[in-house]
Amino acid sequence: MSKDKKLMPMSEAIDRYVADGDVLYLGGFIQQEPFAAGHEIIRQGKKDLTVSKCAALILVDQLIGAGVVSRLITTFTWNPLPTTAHCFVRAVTKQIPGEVEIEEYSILALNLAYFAGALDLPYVATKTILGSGFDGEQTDSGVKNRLRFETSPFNGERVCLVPPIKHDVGIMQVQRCDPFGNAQAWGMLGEVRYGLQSCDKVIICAEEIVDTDVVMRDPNRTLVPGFRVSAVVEEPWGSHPGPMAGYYDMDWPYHAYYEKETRTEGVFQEFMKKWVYHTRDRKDYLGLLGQERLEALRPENFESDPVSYGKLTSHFGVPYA
Amino acid sequence: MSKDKKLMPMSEAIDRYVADGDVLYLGGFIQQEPFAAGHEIIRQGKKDLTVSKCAALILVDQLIGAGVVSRLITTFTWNPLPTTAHCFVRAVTKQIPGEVEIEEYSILALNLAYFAGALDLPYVATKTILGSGFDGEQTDSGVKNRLRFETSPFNGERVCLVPPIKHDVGIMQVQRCDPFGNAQAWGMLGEVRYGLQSCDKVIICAEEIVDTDVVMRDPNRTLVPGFRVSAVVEEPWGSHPGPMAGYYDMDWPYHAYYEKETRTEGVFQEFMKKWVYHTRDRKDYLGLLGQERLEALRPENFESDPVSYGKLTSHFGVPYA
Amino acid sequence: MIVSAARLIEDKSVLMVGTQWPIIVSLLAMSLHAPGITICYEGGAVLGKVPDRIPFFTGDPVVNSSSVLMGNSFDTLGMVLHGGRADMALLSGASVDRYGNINTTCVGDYTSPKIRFGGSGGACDFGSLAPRTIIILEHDKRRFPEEVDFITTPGYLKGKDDRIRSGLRASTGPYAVVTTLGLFRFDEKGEMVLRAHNPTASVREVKEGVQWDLKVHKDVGPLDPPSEEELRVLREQVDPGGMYLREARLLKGREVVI
Amino acid sequence: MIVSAARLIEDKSVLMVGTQWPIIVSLLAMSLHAPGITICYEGGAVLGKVPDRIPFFTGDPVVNSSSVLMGNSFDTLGMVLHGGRADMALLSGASVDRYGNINTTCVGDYTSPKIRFGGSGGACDFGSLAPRTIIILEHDKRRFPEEVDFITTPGYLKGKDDRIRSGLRASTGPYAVVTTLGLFRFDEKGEMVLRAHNPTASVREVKEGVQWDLKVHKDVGPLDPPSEEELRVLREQVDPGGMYLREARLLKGREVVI
Repeated sequence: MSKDKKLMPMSEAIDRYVADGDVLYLGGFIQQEPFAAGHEIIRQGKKDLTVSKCAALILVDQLIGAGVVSRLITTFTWNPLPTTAHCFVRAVTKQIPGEVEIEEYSILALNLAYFAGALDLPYVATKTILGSGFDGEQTDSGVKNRLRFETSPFNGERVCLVPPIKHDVGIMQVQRCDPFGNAQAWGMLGEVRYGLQSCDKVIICAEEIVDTDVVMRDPNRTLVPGFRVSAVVEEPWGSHPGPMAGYYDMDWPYHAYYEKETRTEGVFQEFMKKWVYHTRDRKDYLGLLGQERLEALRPENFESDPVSYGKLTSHFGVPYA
Repeated sequence: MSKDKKLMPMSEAIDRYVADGDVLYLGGFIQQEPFAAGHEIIRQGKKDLTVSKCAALILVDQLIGAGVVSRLITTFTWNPLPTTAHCFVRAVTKQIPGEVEIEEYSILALNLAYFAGALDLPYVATKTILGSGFDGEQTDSGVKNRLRFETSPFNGERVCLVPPIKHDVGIMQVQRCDPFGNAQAWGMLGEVRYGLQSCDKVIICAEEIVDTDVVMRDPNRTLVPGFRVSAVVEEPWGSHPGPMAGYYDMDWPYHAYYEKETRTEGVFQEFMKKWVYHTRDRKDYLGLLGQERLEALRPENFESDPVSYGKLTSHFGVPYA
Repeated sequence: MIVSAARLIEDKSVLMVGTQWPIIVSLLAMSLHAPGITICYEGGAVLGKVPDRIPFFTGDPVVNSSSVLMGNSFDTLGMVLHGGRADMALLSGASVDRYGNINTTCVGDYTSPKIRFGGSGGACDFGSLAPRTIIILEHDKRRFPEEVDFITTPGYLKGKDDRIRSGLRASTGPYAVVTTLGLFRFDEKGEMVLRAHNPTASVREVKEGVQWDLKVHKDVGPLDPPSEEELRVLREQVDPGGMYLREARLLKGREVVI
Repeated sequence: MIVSAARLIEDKSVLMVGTQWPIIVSLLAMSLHAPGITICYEGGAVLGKVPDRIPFFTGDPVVNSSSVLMGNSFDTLGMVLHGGRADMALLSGASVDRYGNINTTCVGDYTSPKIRFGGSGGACDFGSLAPRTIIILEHDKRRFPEEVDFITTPGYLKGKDDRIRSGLRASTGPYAVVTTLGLFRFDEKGEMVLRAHNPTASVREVKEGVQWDLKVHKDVGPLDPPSEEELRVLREQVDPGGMYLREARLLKGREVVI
């Protein structure tokens, strides 16, 4: 196993591994979103990013509003209250703060595209999407995406072909990770296993840094192996205001507050000053929230029972050592 | 969640859910093979089965030798010492005890076929297999399988198209399962997630039956949800002489013994009398091994650390209840 | 609407459940006549019980501790839905047209929309693949155009033949639409037909509530009003905080201070 | 053979490792000059350390407690190998031909074989997809036919052009063959060339050990014999029981009583 420790501060990870013009995958299906990393991307003023995110919530909305995104690959973008994601809507309907090209799919189709990207499969055929607005061939909807439609050589049926989508960099917040990048996550995982693996570089932000022994005592929980990871950032509460299974609930009032504070471009800029531009790092951000509020987001403990993988040091019935 | 308890003895599960002529998926990638279930299939004299197994070891060898298999879908068949699987070789080279049609793939191609089967995808395109003997189009090898070869409409490259493989019944031995069929497994899982889900009916054999609460405290460990499962069989040691992570090691000397006892059709029949035909059930089989031998196969404990999923009973910041 | 939709759910069926009304509808059915249903969410969850609090949406973290399987979207949208193991899908939508096509994408042309909504999520998959899709939404004439501006989720397109021509499986398609005014089914051509109206709404009112000449079933009549037991379970068990029944759900109209 | 093959492995490379010789070769490299390699097995394992006992084969249950990732075959054969993240694959085989094609399927015609072996497992995937495949096997003339009876694992087929024509990626293919007699590489046409011979074997002996007119590299010479350190680590650390070095591995020749 690669023995290079990859621990670094968020600012260094984003500076070293995210470049202007990159195609960026942001992990976390509703839960486990990399808010802290996204804020650092905004602070560093990255430009012309393509953001690919299966379920885009208010982090993507902020990235769009901050003007760092020129293209969005997604299946939906909203504030999960649910209500409107105002920056997204302003960009699509009024090109404020700039034009954002949209490449849209259904969740299953985008999962297949990430899967094909992770495995570098030429394409995967599916029976979803057909006839919908995402089927540009049949509906002439004006949608832009990479899908093609063919006749199956097996049975002559019309099928949708999903090609791979790949990314330069992937970022996700997880519960725990060792210093070498072996990352473990639990909860609702959506597309993230394949999304992360469709990236050339991966940045893992973790609630806790743990010893490799913790990982090796439960290797089935590993989401991405260390050799695929470029940087590991210890960043507790890095997914606030989104949730992290076992660590914190979704901060619902914050989402309502965000809805209110983003209705116009003007108030949005004030919001961003307070929470992003005028904070140097995640610690500053958490300071604005206050310890009391954070503690109130903690769920009750709800622990799994340990399981054993069994330690075997000699070969049964075979002379050894 | 379906509240029908599905617990039943092995004899009833096999009698009710495995029919002559069925296409049968046997789960477990080297580990966690359903030996007890396979022996019951032999005892009940099922006929004309198609057995589909990614990694076929001595359980498949026994099923072939016992004459219950007319077709085998696989990527390899051997005794994992490693040495020859004699019944398989006798069937292929001498049609003893009968003809067995072979449908062969590589592991990745068969994984893709099970994946396509589980999701009912029309087909998946891959760059493996091309030019090998499994590529019947290019090499004219005489191989029989379901693959087709096409030109990618995306980039003009030659690709291999893998269609779905589906099954009537799937059987696997797992570490634990609740009475409703919610099955959890850990260790090396190979193709099993997609193999089991490509089956109309699923029989789960488990080392332990646990409360649903155990499952719900760690739902990311679930291999197959209960609604997909027809029968649950409590069958400790059901994978002997194969291994079960955390429960028992592989019984290597048994594999050597098996190799020796299957070199001719005659000695194989004696072996089967002793271990299968003259045992009524798994308890009889385990009696032949003896408690001392079984205990010697137990590994040392090597436990995972518990993780918390977090219990949330009210909505933070939102008036509720 | 919630009660009427819940009544359409058969016990022991396997459901793909979307965000908003489908959540409370399916949990009400589970708490009443259909305790054996399997509820699946697009993010990879198979519920094991009625969650400890009602989920705001299907990604609500309460789902983490109320499930018998938490996996990937392939586990639910893939193996349950595309794999043909779901009996039914429940969806909301911004608007629905004459042939059950749903729009949750935009008003106006897709490339330069006047209003933009969130988008598909898994909705397109639900409508493309489920044997029976139930669409649940508040009735409002603007939500019922003759033809939607964008087909986020395919219904019968321009009729059943058109759906089959597109390549979608013949065994799939919209099954019912349930609104605050009535219950709608689809005829052999895939066109929406009023099957029953809410006791408080007339057939005429319903017809005026859509933008085309709505077909009415010959046996149309009023729906049974919610029973006391149905309302009690809904209010006391399923949604005791009234999250889905009051504005509190959207936190709208309240001062929000951080 | 074990030591020569291990020397070909560069530190920090990502390896797909097959059963038999590749296991001990990769663990020897990890214990010597290449502590930073990542070892992946076809069943879905990524090793985190040298296992507590040497695995008999890649499905050995000892792997369960020595890994940083235990997943599905898609995690390794899929995302590491097909996904283009592996640097190298290590394989054994029953026989290898002039162009590096490997047979582990049968002797004679596939449909009515004289001898039948286990089959591919993941070997076909390794040879199809890895940028550099190293083939490790005992030298025996019967194992080196001019053309294998069945291509379980594609080498260069009938030459590099033929491999590319088949659709396999141009950046992939056999890199070396290591046997008990020598080290072989491939020329620009994809033909096997003797690059170095074991100190105890002559070039003539090696040439006589294959069934075709073997090409010999102009700079052919003897391999460095295993160093004391290499042998010590192999015997004391990697395989202290001598599982891979003695007959004990196959339990052959011993009375087996159950």
